[in-house]
Amino acid sequence: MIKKVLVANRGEIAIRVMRSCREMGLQTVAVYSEADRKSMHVRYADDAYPIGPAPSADSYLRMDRILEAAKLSGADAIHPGYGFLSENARFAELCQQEGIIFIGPSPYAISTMGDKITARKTMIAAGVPVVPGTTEPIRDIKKAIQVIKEIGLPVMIKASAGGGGKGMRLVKHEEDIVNAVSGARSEAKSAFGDDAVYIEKYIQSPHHIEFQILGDQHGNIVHLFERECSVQRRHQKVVEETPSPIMTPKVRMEMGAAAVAAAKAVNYYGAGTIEFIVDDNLNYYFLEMNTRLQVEHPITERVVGVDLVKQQINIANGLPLAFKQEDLRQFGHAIEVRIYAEDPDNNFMPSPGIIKHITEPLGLGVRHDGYAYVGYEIPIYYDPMISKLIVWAETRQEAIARLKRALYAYKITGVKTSIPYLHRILEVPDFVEGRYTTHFIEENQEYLQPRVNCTDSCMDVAAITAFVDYITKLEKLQPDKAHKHLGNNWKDLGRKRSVLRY
Amino acid sequence: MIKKVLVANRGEIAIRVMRSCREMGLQTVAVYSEADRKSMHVRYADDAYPIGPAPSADSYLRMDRILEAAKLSGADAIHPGYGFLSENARFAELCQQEGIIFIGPSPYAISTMGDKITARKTMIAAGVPVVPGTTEPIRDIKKAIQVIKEIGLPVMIKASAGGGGKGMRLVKHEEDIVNAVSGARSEAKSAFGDDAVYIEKYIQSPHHIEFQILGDQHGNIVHLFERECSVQRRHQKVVEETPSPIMTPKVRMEMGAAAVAAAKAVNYYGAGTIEFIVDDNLNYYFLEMNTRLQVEHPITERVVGVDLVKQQINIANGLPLAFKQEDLRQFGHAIEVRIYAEDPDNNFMPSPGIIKHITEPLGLGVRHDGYAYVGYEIPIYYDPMISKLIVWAETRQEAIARLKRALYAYKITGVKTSIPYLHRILEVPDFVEGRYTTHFIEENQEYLQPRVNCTDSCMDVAAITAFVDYITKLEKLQPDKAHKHLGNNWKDLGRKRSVLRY
Amino acid sequence: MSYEVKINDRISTIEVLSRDGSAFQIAIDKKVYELDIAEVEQGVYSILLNNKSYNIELVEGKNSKSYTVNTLYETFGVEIIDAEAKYLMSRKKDDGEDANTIASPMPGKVVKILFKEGDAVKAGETVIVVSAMKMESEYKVKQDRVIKRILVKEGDTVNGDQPMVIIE
Amino acid sequence: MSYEVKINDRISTIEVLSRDGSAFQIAIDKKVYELDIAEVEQGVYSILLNNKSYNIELVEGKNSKSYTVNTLYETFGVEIIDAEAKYLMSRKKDDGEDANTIASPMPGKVVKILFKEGDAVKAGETVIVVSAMKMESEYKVKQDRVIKRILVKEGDTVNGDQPMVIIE
Repeated sequence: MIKKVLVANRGEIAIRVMRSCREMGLQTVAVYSEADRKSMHVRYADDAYPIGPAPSADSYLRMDRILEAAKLSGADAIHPGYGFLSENARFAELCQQEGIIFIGPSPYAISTMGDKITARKTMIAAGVPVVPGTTEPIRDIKKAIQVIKEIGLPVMIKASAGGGGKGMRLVKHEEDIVNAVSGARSEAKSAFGDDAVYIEKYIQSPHHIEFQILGDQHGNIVHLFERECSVQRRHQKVVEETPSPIMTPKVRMEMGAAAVAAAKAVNYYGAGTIEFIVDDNLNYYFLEMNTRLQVEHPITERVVGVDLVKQQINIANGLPLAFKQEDLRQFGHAIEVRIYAEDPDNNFMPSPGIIKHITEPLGLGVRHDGYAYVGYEIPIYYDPMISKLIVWAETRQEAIARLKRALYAYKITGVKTSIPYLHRILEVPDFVEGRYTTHFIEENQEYLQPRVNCTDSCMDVAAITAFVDYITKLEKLQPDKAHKHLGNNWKDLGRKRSVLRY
Repeated sequence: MIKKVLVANRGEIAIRVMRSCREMGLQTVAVYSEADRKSMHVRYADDAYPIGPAPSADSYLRMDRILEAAKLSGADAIHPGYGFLSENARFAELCQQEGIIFIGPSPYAISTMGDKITARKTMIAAGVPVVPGTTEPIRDIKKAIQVIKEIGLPVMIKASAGGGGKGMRLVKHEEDIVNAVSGARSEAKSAFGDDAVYIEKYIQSPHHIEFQILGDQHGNIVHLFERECSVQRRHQKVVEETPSPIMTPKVRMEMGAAAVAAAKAVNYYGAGTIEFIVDDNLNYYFLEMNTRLQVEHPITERVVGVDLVKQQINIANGLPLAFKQEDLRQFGHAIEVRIYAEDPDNNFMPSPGIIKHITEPLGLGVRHDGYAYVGYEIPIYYDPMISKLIVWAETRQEAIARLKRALYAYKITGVKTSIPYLHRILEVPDFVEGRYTTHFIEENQEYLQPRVNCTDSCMDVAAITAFVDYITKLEKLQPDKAHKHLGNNWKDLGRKRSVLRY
Repeated sequence: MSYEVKINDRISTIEVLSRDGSAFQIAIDKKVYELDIAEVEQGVYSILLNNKSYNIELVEGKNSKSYTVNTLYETFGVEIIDAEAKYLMSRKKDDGEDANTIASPMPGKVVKILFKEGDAVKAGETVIVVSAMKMESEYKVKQDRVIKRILVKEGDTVNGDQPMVIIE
Repeated sequence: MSYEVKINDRISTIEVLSRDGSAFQIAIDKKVYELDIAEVEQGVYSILLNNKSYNIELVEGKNSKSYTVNTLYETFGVEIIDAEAKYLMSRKKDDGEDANTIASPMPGKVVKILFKEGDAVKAGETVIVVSAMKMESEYKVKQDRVIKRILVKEGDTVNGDQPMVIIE
């Protein structure tokens, strides 16, 4: 049985994994780059080993150094978190070779699912629906027309050699097919020197819905229902929720079964996620599998009542799953938002810096997974995510109200954060009503603009506060000058002012 | 419908109530004493009104000033929290007279349940079991023997005029009755000049178990199951959990029905708690009713999935309960501990002071309800509770592990806290095994003593850290002197040291 | 004595009329406010104005007279203008030196410098690329310019607002 | 140069042998430690010793040489002893002045003073009652004493360790 776990990661996920280890009575080992000596995961762990300079390639991606730290520390298992080496089949293999348990799936499952074409073929063989389309380039107009009729309209025609939208055509009506194919081919020819095209079913109003699965090493696989992740900015998830507001019990059952079938097709064990693209009519297609813990796993934990990291460790220990599909159910509604160190009012420019204050949102139904603390400098080298805020309530409506309440109380100064932007998302009618697709953010730009709620008097209060702070500083530095300027009552300031200094 | 709520309280409960108000879209009004200008509830509320000097009698108990603040602010309802005016029938009445909704039960229910003798009589009439015993003083030995035989051994004989253990006798065996009664009477005579005694059933291995109830203004009353509160120090609850480790489904159903009957007997509406004393054989007796929200209400919220403050507000609005008894169930296990500003290693001496750092425990299954912040001075005038830590997990064992993990990461400096003491409680075998009574703390003094885990090298590390801090300060003040003492490498300090200053 | 303050682009005069402990009477552009002002954490103020509770966070800017002020949903730039600031402001208008400097608004790492000192750069060309948190930003010139001095080299870590290239 | 430190009741000599950035070599009573010492928050240190991670919190005591040190589960008193401290320590032993002062270890409010200056007090009698956080503490004398001076009055708020009554 595992006794000591090295967490080959940093930030909130390293701490989240260590927390479950601690609850299980396992020792924890942190690894850290030169930029992370003061990072919370180093402070939280039992042991800590430096593994190189700040850039990830020189530290968190250095398999050799991580394995060396594992050996020096006596760790018998490695948890990769997400990102970094978590979907690296070679690393999983190396762990095996060194006799260290990799807390994750088999190298075979990682590499099969890691290659999109192999994954697609495997899914087709397993009977899991994939987005209909050609897998071979088409150079012949008749062939193209035949394929389009097979797939059914609407379709997207894409240049084989393409990119950047060149040579792309959306076809909705039968009478446009010939023109569109010709147009795409000639545009592709002139842009890339190759007129070959692909044809793919065009998914209108696409939703990104994924299913959490857990499999043990004895062939048992269950799903833990769906997560709705359609609120995305530049393919980055921003808000996730479960259950999905568009899901029906029938489709949930079908998709869950498809997710389990997908995992079975690669003899999957560990925690994993099957991502689907779903249209407004709840037709669903396999998109890809993530062979690791997801950033948004906490919403599933809350609604299903299962600690996914503990399950990962139990599975890695060779234990059979403690529950069957029929034991699992969804209770209430959970939403997660990701707090980034970025400036949403300035083109989402990253905003690294020193945290000056932090007031964390607390209370009923609020989970907060973060790693920043007052005085911590968010480094420039890694992902700008500071924390995740997860709320639960009995209903979706109450969960949104709770999330707004939590964001209201969540204060971070020193760096800009996405908190005001998240606030705005929660007030967009399409979000409130639960009818949104992956186009949500681009379609709601207007709602997502910073709003000026501030009256003149609110501006005045801001100015007054800065002014009072300034004259207070001035008085400290030049007591005589300050007194002279500020009249008789000013002296009281010195006497009565804050006893909070320490 | 209520639009604006004045919270006639301070500390964590004021904020907890305001959070639910905010989620419901209600405006909030804080009231504060002179000692509380910087308290978090003033910062969190929409409006804030001063109500007098620091002592409670001059501020938080001043009904006139609180009602005046309600009128000035336009609040249409007052939530009393717990403590202060929460069980004051006169205040509830005054609110009624002023046309302000009191978020709580009727003045009649408060006063009936507030008087122990009336409450006991009301419960007997309603068929709710009470601790068997005499209600009239006994001066005659034959009468005493007769009563004891009716009640059944063991019994406790107590001096009517008594106190401080004088004139008390525990009788376990029939042959000791006469001696015990005579002894108690003569001791009572000499101590208090009155030889009258009471006789009460002695509850061996007593457990304090309470039931949460909710009633609406239409006569519907449900219970939300039990809370086990037997871990007490000087009658102060320290740890609470639900479900109770000694409860059975059958007794739970019976006690729940008794709790509902108790509430029905006073036409109760609002949230309330029926406290029972329970022996090892699960015989249960009504102890008293708390006609308000309890400190430990969050464990019920977590396991049953209901926001009790929102329910209180809905009830005050005259809405019917949204659920029936059969809709409610318990899911998993929750434990709460109370964090006090006190020194557990020095006779629990209160420890007011300024909070210098706070690291709040976060992550899966952890709820934290507090009000302190860095720089806040915990005042000397009020209850020393800083916060409540509530954890949930699927099982009791996992909940204990999670609570230990959360306490491990919970750091407060500047004041002493009960955190180390709570740690020790969680490791006492009687607690771990779930077999404990209200005698738990006195019976486990040995386990609860501060332990010295520290090796010599751990002491050395403590000394070294203080020393390095000292020489660093020294170097700042007297750069030349420091350099002289500390050799060549010392200069690097200035260059490389913390960039965290701001 | 009254001061001037610049709030975003608005310039106002501000004066403390009286104070008693934390109770202030302050005039801003002749409008008089009575407020209770308490610093609760370092740089965090609790303000009560007509019994409304405001929470204001101050972050000091490049000097002690310049602040970023966060209210609940908004952020303002506030500058206290005294004689020194007035002088600097007037000077700034004259020589427009800032426009001749390329600086990154955030800390980051210099990934690439595409020109060397003395090179001529065409309008719209990228001069320097800075990376922070997995995102690269390209800094371009808007008109044809000449690189006067390059103050950093590839691989350097730069602070926010640190000048990297001077152009003429 | 080496210092003396008092940890609870143990007195040790301590010396920095070398340092390089945050890496220290420190000898304590001739035992040599190699540690990485980083102040992460004000007064909070992260220490790595043989790759073990320690979190140490320092709370400054009555002067800059005296600390309360919190490790995970324990609390130590640490004092840095220099010439000045040594002198004070030797003096303290001689006159034993502390024992002649009644002070509350915590902040609170004086509820009752039962004697006045010049009164004789019997061993075990309560001299003064202080309340804090709903709890009253009685301060008694252990031997027969005389009240020399009373420095506070009923209703006063006192700080932790503030002398309230001087006895002889």
